[in-house]
Amino acid sequence: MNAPMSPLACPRPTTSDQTITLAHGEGGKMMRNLIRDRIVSKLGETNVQRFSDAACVGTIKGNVAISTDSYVVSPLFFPGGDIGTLAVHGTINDLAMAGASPLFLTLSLILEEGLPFEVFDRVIDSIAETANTCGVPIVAGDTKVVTKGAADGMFLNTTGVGVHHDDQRMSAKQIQPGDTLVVSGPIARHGIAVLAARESLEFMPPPASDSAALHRVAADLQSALGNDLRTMRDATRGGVAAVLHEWAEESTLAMWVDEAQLPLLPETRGVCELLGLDPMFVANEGTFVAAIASHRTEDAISVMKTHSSCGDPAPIGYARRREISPVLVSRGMGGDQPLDEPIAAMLPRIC
Amino acid sequence: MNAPMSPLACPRPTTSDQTITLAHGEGGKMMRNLIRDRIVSKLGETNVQRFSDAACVGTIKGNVAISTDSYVVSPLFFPGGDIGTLAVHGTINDLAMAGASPLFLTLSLILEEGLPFEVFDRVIDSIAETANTCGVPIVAGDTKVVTKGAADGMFLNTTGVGVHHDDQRMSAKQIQPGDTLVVSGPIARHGIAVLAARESLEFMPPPASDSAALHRVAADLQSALGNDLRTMRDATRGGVAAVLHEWAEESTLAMWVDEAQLPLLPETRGVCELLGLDPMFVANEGTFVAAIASHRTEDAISVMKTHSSCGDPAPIGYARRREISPVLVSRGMGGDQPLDEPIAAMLPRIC
Amino acid sequence: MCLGVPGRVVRWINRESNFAKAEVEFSGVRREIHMACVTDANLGDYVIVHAGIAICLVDEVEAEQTLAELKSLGENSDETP
Amino acid sequence: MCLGVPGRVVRWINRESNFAKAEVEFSGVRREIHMACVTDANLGDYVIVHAGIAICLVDEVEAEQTLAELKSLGENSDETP
Amino acid sequence: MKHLDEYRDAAASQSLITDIRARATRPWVLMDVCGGQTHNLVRYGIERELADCVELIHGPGCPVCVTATELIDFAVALALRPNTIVASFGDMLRVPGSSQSLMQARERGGRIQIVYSPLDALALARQHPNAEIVFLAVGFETTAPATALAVIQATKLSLNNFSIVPAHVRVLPAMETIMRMPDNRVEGFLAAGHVCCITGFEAYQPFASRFRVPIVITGFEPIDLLRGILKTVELLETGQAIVKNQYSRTVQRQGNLAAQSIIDQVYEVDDRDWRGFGTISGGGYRLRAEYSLMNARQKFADVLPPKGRGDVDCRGADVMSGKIKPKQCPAFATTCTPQSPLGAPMVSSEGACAAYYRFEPLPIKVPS
Amino acid sequence: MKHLDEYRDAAASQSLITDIRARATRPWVLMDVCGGQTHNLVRYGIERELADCVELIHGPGCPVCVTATELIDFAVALALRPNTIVASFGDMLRVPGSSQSLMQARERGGRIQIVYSPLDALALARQHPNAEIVFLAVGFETTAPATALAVIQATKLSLNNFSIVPAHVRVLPAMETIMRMPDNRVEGFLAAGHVCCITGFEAYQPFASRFRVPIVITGFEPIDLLRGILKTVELLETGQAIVKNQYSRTVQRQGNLAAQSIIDQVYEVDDRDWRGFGTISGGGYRLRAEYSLMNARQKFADVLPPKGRGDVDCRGADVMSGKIKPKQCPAFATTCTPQSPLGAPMVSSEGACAAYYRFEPLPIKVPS
Ligand code: SF4
Ligand code: SF4
Ligand SMILES: [Mg+2]
Ligand SMILES: [Mg+2]
Ligand SMILES: [Mg+2]
Ligand SMILES: [Mg+2]
Ligand SMILES: [Mg+2]
Ligand SMILES: [Mg+2]
Ligand SMILES: [Mg+2]
Ligand SMILES: [Mg+2]
Ligand SMILES: [Mg+2]
Ligand SMILES: [Mg+2]
Repeated sequence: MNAPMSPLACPRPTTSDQTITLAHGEGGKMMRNLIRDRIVSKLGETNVQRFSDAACVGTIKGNVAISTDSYVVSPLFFPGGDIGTLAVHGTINDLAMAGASPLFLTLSLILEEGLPFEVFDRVIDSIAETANTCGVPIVAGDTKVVTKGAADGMFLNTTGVGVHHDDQRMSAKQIQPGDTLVVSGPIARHGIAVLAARESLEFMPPPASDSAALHRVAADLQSALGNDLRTMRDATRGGVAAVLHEWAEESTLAMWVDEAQLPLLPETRGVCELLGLDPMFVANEGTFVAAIASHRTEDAISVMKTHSSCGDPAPIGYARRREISPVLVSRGMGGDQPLDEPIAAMLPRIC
Repeated sequence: MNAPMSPLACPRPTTSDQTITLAHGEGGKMMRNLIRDRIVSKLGETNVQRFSDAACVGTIKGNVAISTDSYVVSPLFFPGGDIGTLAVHGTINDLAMAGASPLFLTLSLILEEGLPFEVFDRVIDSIAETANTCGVPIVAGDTKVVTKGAADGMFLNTTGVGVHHDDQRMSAKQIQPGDTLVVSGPIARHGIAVLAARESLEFMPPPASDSAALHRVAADLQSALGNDLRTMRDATRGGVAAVLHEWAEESTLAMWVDEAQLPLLPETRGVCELLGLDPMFVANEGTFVAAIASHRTEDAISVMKTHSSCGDPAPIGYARRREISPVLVSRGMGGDQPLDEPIAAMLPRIC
Repeated sequence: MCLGVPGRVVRWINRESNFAKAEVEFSGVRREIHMACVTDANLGDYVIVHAGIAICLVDEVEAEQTLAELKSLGENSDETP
Repeated sequence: MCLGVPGRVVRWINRESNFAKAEVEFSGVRREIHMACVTDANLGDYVIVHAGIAICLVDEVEAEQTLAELKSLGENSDETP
Repeated sequence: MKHLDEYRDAAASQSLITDIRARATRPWVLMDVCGGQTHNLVRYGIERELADCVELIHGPGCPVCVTATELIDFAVALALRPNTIVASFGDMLRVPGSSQSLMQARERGGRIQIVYSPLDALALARQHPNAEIVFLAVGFETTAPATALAVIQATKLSLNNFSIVPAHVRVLPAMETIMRMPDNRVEGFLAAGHVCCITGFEAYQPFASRFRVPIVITGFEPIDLLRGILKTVELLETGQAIVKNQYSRTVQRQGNLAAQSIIDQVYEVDDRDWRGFGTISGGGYRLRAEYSLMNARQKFADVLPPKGRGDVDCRGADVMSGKIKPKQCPAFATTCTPQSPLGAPMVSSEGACAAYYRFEPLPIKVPS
Repeated sequence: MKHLDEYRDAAASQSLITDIRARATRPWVLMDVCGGQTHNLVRYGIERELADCVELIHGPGCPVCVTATELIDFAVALALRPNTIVASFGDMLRVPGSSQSLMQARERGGRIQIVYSPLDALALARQHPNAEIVFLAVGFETTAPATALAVIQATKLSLNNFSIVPAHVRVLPAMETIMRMPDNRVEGFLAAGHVCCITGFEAYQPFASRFRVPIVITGFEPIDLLRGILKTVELLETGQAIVKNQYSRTVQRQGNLAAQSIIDQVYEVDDRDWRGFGTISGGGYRLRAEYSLMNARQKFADVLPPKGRGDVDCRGADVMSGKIKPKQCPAFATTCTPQSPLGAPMVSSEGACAAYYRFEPLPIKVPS
C-alpha cells in the first residue's frame, strides 16, 4: 500500500481518528476508507454494491413507486429514535402510505466537518439495524462533507423504491361522506420528543418519539380491507391537522374530528398543556390516519392492533359533506370549531 | 379559502415574500403553496405527481440501476453552471457511466431559512431547464427548511433510476493491459471555476465549469464499441487522479498517463500554476475517462467528437501490468513518477 | 398571555428563597420548577406554573366548592330544560 | 515556499506607490496584481508573481541567453551521445 | 389533569350557556384583557355561541401584541449585534417591528434563542460565557416575577453577560385608558385570572366604583370563562359595579405577596408606550437603578433605535376598545392580513382583527 | 506559458542529467532550502534520477514546516477567540500545533479563512468591520513584501480590525546554522531563487567564502534545477567556493530594492525559533514598534500561548541537516507517519521524512 499523498497541499493532511474532516468528502482514499470501514461494513456488503456510484438492482415486476425525503432533525438523537431511524422509517412509510411495498433504499449523507466519529457511527449503526429490522436493504449511497458551520452535524436523504400492491389505488379522492377516520396510535409523540430534547426542556421521563415503520401494517390493511381502505397518511410535519386538511382539499369533503377521541399519552398531554401546543398540530413519525368505509372500522382497528407499530388505534371522526370549513373539531362545547390549517413552526408559547 | 391560521403560535407568522422561512418547511399551507407555485409549476405538473410524497412511475422493463447524490456546492452559482445543473447532470452521469439510461429523477431540497426567493427560483428554473434539456423528468420531491445557520443556503439531493443497456456490464475489472485511457475533454474546469468563484479570486475571464450531461455520449459509445468499451467514469471529486486510482485498485493493473497529453484549457492552466494546483486532482462535472480496447481508440474519439458535451477528447495513456505504483505519470523527464492518490481538500498553496 | 398550568409538587429540590426549586408533575411528566413565590407549598399541593415558575398554590377548598356549584348547576339545568 | 509564476503586464490600474496595481495575464487568464515592488514595469513586461504581488521583472535578455545556452547544450548532447 | 379537566366539562358548559342566555336581557358588551382567555373563547367557540346575547371585545390582552415597535426594533438590533444572543419567549418572534420581526432578523443572521422560562436564559448565559445574553422581558404582571427572579439570580451569581430588555406591561392602567376613551363601549370586564394570582384584586374595587363597571376575576378553561361571563351578566343585570372573584381556587384578594415582593425588589412602576394605544401612565415596569448593569437599554445604548412611529394606518386601538369592528377599518383584509399585518390585532392569532378575518365565511370551492 | 514551458523541455533535461552524471566524480551532498524546489525535484523525479551521482538533502526550506508550534498554537487560539477570523495561506492549515492544527481548530468551530494573498485579507477586514481579522504572516523573504504591504495599506486605510502574527523567517541564518552543526555534511547549496529575487545575493559571497561552500542561485523548473545542480557540481569539482546565479532572468545581484525598502519600513531582523532547530539568531523578522497596533501578539496578548515544547522525539533537525536518514529516526513509519506526523519533515509533502516514506517500495497486492 502506498502512503496517501496529496500534491495539492503542503503540509499534508493529518488524519483525524476522532472526527469527520473535509478530506473524508474529497473523493480520495479517506473517503473510500470511510465508506468501506464505517458504512458498507455496517450496512452489509451485499446491500451497498457501489456506495459511491450507481447500483444495479435487477428487474422489478409491477408498478413502481418512488419517494424521496431529506432528514434534518436536530438533535440527532432523542428518546425513541434518531435521525437514522427517521430516515429509514420515513421513506418506507411514504411508500407504504401510497400503497407500495418498499423494495430498497438509497442513502445520501451530508456531514459537517468536525462531526465526531462516535456520533457518525451511532447513526450508521442505527440505520443498519433499522433497515435490517424492516427488511429493506440500502443499495446505493453518497457521502459529502461540508465546512464546519455549513450544516448542522448531519443531514440524511433516503430515497425508496417500491411496487404497488395489485391495481388498488388509494387516494383521498376515494373518501366518501360517512367514512371513518381512524388514527393508529397516540399522537404528537415525535414532535414533543424532539422539542423537549432540542430545547433541553428536561422533562422526566423524557418524552419519546413514535418513530416506526408502517409497511407491514399498511400491507395487512390493504389485503384485509381492499377498496374499503380509502387512503392512509402518516401524520408527519403539521401533524394530524395537516393530513385532514390535505384530504379535505383533495376530496372536497369536510373532515370532522371529536377532540375527546384523539389518543394521547398523558405525558404528551402534560407537555402540550405546559407549552401551549395543540397535539393535532404536532408531528408524528410512526402514527398514521386511515380513511375507512364506516362498516369496516372495527376490522381496520383489529388489523392495527396486531402490529406493534400501532398502539391504541381509535376512530376519531368521519368525513362529511362540506359546508364552509374543510376541517371541523368538536371540543364538547356544542358547536363545532373550524380547525386551522398548520402554517408555521411550532413554538412554545406563554400566551 | 380559509385564512391560514396557527393555533400554535401567537402572534401568527408573517409571510415573507422575499425569503424562505421555517414555515415553508412545516408541512402546512405555506409549504404546499411553495411546492405548487414555485416548484411543480416550473418542473411541470405531469412530472411531479406528488412532490411531497411517493410517486407512481408505472412499470420498468430491464435491469434497473439507481444512483443517489447530494449537492453542496458553494457558491450556488458559478460560471458554467449552478447547483441545479450539477444536481441534474451529476446523477444522470452516474447512471450513464454505469451503463444505464436514466429514466427519471427525484429531487430533495434542504433550504436555509432566509434564502432569498430570487436565489431559490433561479435554482429551480435551472433544474427545470436542465432536466428538460436532458429529457429526464423529475417525478417526486421533498422540501425541508432548516434554521438560519444550520445549512449553507441550499443543499440538493437527486436520486436517479435508469435501465441498463442490454446485458453489457462495464467494469474496471474488464480493463486489459494495453487498453487506452481516453479523456473526453479539457480537465479541471469545474473545480477551478468553483474555487475562483468561492474565494473571489477575480480572474478574468472567470473560469467556467464543464457541467454537462453524459447519458447521450455514453449510450452512443456503448452501441458503437460494445465490449471494447471497458468502463467509463466521470472524473468528479478527486479528478482524473481519483478515477485512475480506483481503476488501478479494481483492475489490479497500473494506469499510466502522459502528462503532456492531458487536454487542458490555457486559462485553466494559468490558474493552476498560480495557485500551485495539479489539474489531475481538480474536479470535473461533465468530463469523463473511458478505458477502451486500444484498436478502438479512434472510434471512441470519433463518437465523442459528435457530442457537444465532449470538447477535444484525447488519449492520455494506457493500462499496463502493475509493478509497484498503481498510477504512473510521465512528465517528460525520463522515469515515470508515481501519481499520488487524492486525499485532502484542494487548497491554494504558496509553497 | 399568562398560560398557567396546574401541576403537583412531588419533590423539593432546593428551598433556599430565591433559588427555591421543586419537581412538579403535569399529567405524568415532571419538570423542575422555580418555587420562589410559593416557598410554603407542601408535597402533593398543586401550583399554577407560568414560564417556569410557580405563581400560586391551588386552593383545594375553593376548587371543591366551585365543583360543587357546577354539579348543582348541572342538576338545576336537568330540572329546567 | 515561494511559488512564483511569470505573468505579462497587460494594463496598469493604479501607479500610486504602495497601492500600485496592474492587470497581469497568466496563460489567457488575467488578475489584478499588486505592483508596489515593480512600479517601473512596462506593458508587455513579464513579472514573477507570488502571493498576489509581483516580486520582480523577468529580464528578457538574460532569459534569451539562458535559452541559447540550453539550445547549444541540446546540440552538444546530440554530438556526444 | 386535575384542576383542568373538570373545567372542560361539556354538560356543565351547556348549562352555563343556557343560564347566560336566560339572564342577559340585552347584548352586554364585555371585554377580556388576557390573550389566553381570548384564545380559549375562540378555541371553544364560546364567542360564537354567545354572539346573540353577549358581545365579547378582546382588549389589549396580549402583551406580545402591545409591545411597542421600538422594543422589537431594539431586540432586532441586539440580535444582529456581534456576539449577542437574544433570548425570548416563542411568542415574540413573529411580532413585526418597524422594519422586521425577530424571525426575519434571524433569517438575516441575527442570533435568537427561544426559551420556555426567563430562568432558562440564565443557563444560556452560563453556557456562553463569551457571549452577551439579553432576555426580552415581555409579559403582564404574571410574568414579571419570573423575569425579576432571573435578574436577582443573575446578580447573585455575578453573571455579567446577562441582561434584560424591560418590557413588562401592567393591565389595570390599560383598562383605565380604555374606560377613559370618549366612545368607550365596555360595560363589564373579565379580569385576567393569572395577573390577579400575582396582584390580587384590591385595586380593582375603587376602579369598578369609579368607572361604574363590574369586574369579574376569571380563569381560562371554558367553564371558568362561562362562569365569569355569567357572573358579569348577573352583576350588569342587577346594576352592581363591583368586583367578584370567580377564580377563587387560585386568586386571593391580596394576591401573592412573595411574588409582589420579588417584583418590587427589581422593578418600579413606569409609564409605557403600548402599541396602538400610545403612552399609558403607569402602564409598565422599569428596572430599578440598582440593577442598571442588567438593563440592556443602558448596557447596549449604542444600538437603541429611534422611537418607533407606531403602526401607521392601523386602527387597532379603536378595535381593541370596541369602537369599531375590524371590518370597519379600511385596511382590513386589504392591506392588512394575518400574513402581512399592519397592526397588533391582526398579528396575534387571538387578535380581534385576525379572529374576524378567520371566521368571515368565504366562498369554498365545492363541486356541484 | 512563456518563461515556464521552456524550462520543462525533456530533451534539454536529459542532456543536463547526462552532463551532471559526467561531471560528478563522487556523490556530492547538495542541499536545497526552498520547499518549492524540493516539490519539483520530487515531482519531476530528478532526485531519484540523480540518486547515483548526487545526494540531495532537502533543508529547512518550507517556512510552513519550520513555523514554531507556539505560533500555530497562537493562531489556533485566535481562531477560537470570539469574533476573530484568522486569515492564512492554505498551506498552514494542516501544520500540527502542540495540540491541534488550524484545520482541527476549524472543526471545533474556529474561524479560518484561506486567502491567496495577504492583501486579500485586507478586503476581508473591510467586509467584516465588526470582526477582528488576523493574518498569519509566514514565509521567507519572498513573502515578506506582500505582508509588509498589507500592513502599510491597512495603516493608510485606518483598518483598526486588521493585524498580523509576524512569523517570517530568513533563509541565510538557517543555512549558517546548518553549516555550524558539528556533523554537517552539506557540500553545496542550491539557493532559493525567489528569496534572492528580493534579497539579491551580495550577502551570499562572504558566506560561501567563510564556510568554503559553493552556492548556486537556482530557479524552480526542472531545467532550472538541473542547471543549478550542474553548476554546483562544476564548482565542487573545480574547488570553487563561490556564488553563481543560474536564475539570472529574475535574480539581480542587489535584489529588488523597492521590495527591500517595503520590508525595511515594516519589519526589523529578529531572532526566531525554527521548528526542529531552536532559536536562530537573526532567523526572522519582527514588526517595528510603529506598527505595534497591527501586531496580533500585542493586540491579543491575552490568548498568547506558553512557549511550545517543540516536537518531542522528532529528529527533524538531524534529518534536515543530512546527519541521519529519515529511516534512522526511531519514530519513522512507526509513531511518525504522514497521517500523524511527529515533526516538520513528515508534515510537508516535500519534507524529507515524508518523501522517504512515500518512495519506500511497499508490497502491493497483485494477484498471482
Ligand atoms: S385590520 Fe389591521 S390595520 Fe385595521 S385595525 Fe386591524 S390590525 Fe389594525
Ligand atoms: S520520522 Fe518523524 S519524528 Fe523522525 S525525524 Fe522525521 S518527522 Fe521527525
Ligand atoms: Mg451517485
Ligand atoms: Mg441536526
Ligand atoms: Mg414521511
Ligand atoms: Mg408522509
Ligand atoms: Mg456520490
Ligand atoms: Mg417522500
Ligand atoms: Mg452553498
Ligand atoms: Mg457523479
Ligand atoms: Mg461519478
Ligand atoms: Mg417529503
